[in-house]
Amino acid sequence: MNILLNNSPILILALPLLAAFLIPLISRINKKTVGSFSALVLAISLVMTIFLAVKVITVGPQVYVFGAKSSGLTLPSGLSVPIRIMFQVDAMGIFMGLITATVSFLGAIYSLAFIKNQEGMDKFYSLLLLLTVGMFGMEFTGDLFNFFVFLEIASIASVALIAYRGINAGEPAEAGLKYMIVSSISALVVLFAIGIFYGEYDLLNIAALANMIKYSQLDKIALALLLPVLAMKSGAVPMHMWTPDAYSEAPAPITMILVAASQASLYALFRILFSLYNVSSNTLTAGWIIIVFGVLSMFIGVTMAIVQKDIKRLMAYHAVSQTGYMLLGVGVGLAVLSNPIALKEYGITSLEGGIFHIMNHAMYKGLLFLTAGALFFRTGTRNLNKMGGLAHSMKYTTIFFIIGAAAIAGLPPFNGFASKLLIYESVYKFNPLLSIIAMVVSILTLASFVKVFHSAFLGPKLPQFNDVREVPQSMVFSMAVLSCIIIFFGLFPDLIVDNLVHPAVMALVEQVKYTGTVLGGM
Amino acid sequence: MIDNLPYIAVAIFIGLGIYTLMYKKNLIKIAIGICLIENGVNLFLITLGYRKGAVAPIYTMAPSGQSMVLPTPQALTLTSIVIGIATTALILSVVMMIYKHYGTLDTDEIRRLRG
Amino acid sequence: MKKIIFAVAFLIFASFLLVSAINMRTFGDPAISDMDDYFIENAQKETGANNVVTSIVFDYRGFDTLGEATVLFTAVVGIVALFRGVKK
Amino acid sequence: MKGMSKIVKTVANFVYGFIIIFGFYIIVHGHLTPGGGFQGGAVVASAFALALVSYGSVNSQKFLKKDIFSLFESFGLTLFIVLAFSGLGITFFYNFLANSGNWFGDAAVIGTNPGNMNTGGLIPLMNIAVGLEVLSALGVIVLVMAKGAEFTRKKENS
Repeated sequence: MNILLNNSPILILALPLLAAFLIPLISRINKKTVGSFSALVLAISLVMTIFLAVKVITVGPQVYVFGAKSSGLTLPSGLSVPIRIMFQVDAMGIFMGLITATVSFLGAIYSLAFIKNQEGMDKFYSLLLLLTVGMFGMEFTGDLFNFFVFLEIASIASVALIAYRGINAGEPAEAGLKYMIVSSISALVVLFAIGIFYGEYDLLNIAALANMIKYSQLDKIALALLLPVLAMKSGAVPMHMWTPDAYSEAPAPITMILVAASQASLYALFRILFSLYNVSSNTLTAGWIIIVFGVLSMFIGVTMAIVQKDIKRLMAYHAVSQTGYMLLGVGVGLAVLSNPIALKEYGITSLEGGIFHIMNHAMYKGLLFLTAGALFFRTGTRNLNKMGGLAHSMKYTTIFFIIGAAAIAGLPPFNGFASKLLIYESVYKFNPLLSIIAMVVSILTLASFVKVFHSAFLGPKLPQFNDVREVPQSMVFSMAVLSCIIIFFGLFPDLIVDNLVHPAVMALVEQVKYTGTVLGGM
Repeated sequence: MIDNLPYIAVAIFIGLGIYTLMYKKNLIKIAIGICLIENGVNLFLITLGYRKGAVAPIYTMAPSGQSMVLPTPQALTLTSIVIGIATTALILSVVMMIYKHYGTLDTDEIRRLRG
Repeated sequence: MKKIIFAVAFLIFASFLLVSAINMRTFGDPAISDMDDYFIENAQKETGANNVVTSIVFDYRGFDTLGEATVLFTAVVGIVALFRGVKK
Repeated sequence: MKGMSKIVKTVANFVYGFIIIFGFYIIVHGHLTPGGGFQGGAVVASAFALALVSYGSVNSQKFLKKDIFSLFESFGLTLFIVLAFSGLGITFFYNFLANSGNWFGDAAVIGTNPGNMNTGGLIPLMNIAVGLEVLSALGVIVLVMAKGAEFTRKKENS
């Protein structure tokens, strides 16, 4: 038991990895158990993430050094730089880890019915586990090169999953290729930036680099290279061309996990801006760049979404638009980072709004994609014009869709409202115009989802959907859990903000805490 | 300037790769472009580890008394080469899949997803 | 229009590359090498392997290697999944 | 893909074994000489590619089986991660065999030396695990892509 607790940062990740390696062997013995086996492993991983989260919030940031004589030994004797790879789990990292663990567990449960008895099912679950491992690694690691490796694991697994139906149709393969090119370029540019850092400081550890960084011309170039490519991976406009394709062509549970994967890139972007550069860089400029990305994403995403006919494509554009809110909230916080008064007055609130929105978005967008998947599962189409009257035969799905749509539009008792309110009120103090744009986008989102609801669920029962029934239990279960989370977060936002979001924001803002965990001197 | 010639070679490598990605229409050429960038980045990493007049960091039968080049970039390059192989293999198989369904490799004709 | 944006983006990126190439430290003369000197001096003693690169790959940065092997595994699984059902 | 001429097949038969032996030599001497699991695995996989080219994708499937390769791949990776797990009493990836006096546990002579196979702790074992994984992974990639190429060509004609 003690071993389990001491090694929990690595076990969260290593158990799914081991399971992924074992799946080819297991599927040789019994093909049917593969799905429940992966769900079980992800459940264990989720439980351990929750334990680790409690530990991080109560005790403080956890460090895990690979291969050292003890897991907390960051600096070997007589040396001022860390030499081994380490995991560095602080409140922000575990916040993202909780999202990843929840989403991938529910995705695996949902897949039990969604991907039933298909050929290559074992490959599907193997890739799902690997994608989860990649996301966990990106969120926990404290080493830049290690981050690159996990970025590649996550992107290769996502590409294979997006192109999963590529054997039957051309579109999934096309979407997969697009995402592959985008993620290869971004991973290679990240590697180039890592090379710049290595050449300059002979270091790969983020905390040690943050301690040394001088913001020379090379550092500026590294930031200018990292910022757009990580924004591209997280699907911000104007580099969003892959998002609608990949989200709409992937199987529904994978789309839900892909949302979390793009948020892991977003997390990396914040980690680099806050923990690596922090106030040494020109935060006002960087903040405004993030804000511009955010506003463009919000506005272009929602306007593109309104004209879509394909339900998953529509939701994908909404995902772009919601990413804009996170960028806006965090961008405002970054812009005032070097100004203590403004930071205290509205910067922290704005950061809280942006970070809280990450979790909320993962939950309600995941729920919406799952309902879209449920509609596709029963009707076999994603075209909104061909659907209609489904509320008669799919009652649970209808309720879940209403909850998700209300949450994304920011209606009061749901979680979207809680984070959007934080963003509106703080951004208004920074610049009223930005706040007004955010509200308008929210109204447009509501309009768009009313349209979807009307065309898919309302109306008379259509003859071609006579034999449509409610989806299987495992799919209902996943959607129900997400709905409960959404309502819970909506009813008790203060509880979440105080216990999870605020520590995460402080972990980002206070650079000394991050470097101190590794280099000592706290 | 002349000392930095290897870095400029790296810049040319990556620049050519990006050029290929942006201006070529053939999917195989796009895959080649990604390989070019990959090789450029690998070259960059490995040049960072060079020390003038030093030997490889392996003690078996090494000439004694000479300094050794930095070993970390070699390990990093090894990792990134294997990752590059994996990426390239996956890209090429997806391209094969696309060719099977569309019968062409031209990006202008492969555009069912748009809007 | 699209061509102009592409050209501008390409030029900006290329200029980044060239500037970083010119500003980079001199080739063949690393100014700071604390981490690597530690490896060269202590790798033999700590891991017992003569090959310093291998001791970095499998010991100091062993987790990267696990990730790298995972990437290869992921690609293989992905390729097999992509071509599933292809007979002969 | 069709097989090539008799000359190529004969030479391939002759070279095949040598390439595989050389690959395994590189794998097991990874902790002493340049090389290691990845490089050696790639060398062995090149022998499979040679067999595939010389015998053609249909004929070579009689002796290169994809299922066996993927089994070996899983086995190699599982071995690798189990070796990493085995240090868990201290930390993940802890090299507990090095300098212990047991298997591969001799302390290396500091400085230049001719090399001792029995050093390195977990490193040689991990080299073997990774070598197994890489040779079978690359083997699977080559085989599956050759099969897929056949598949795409057939579609083209019809």
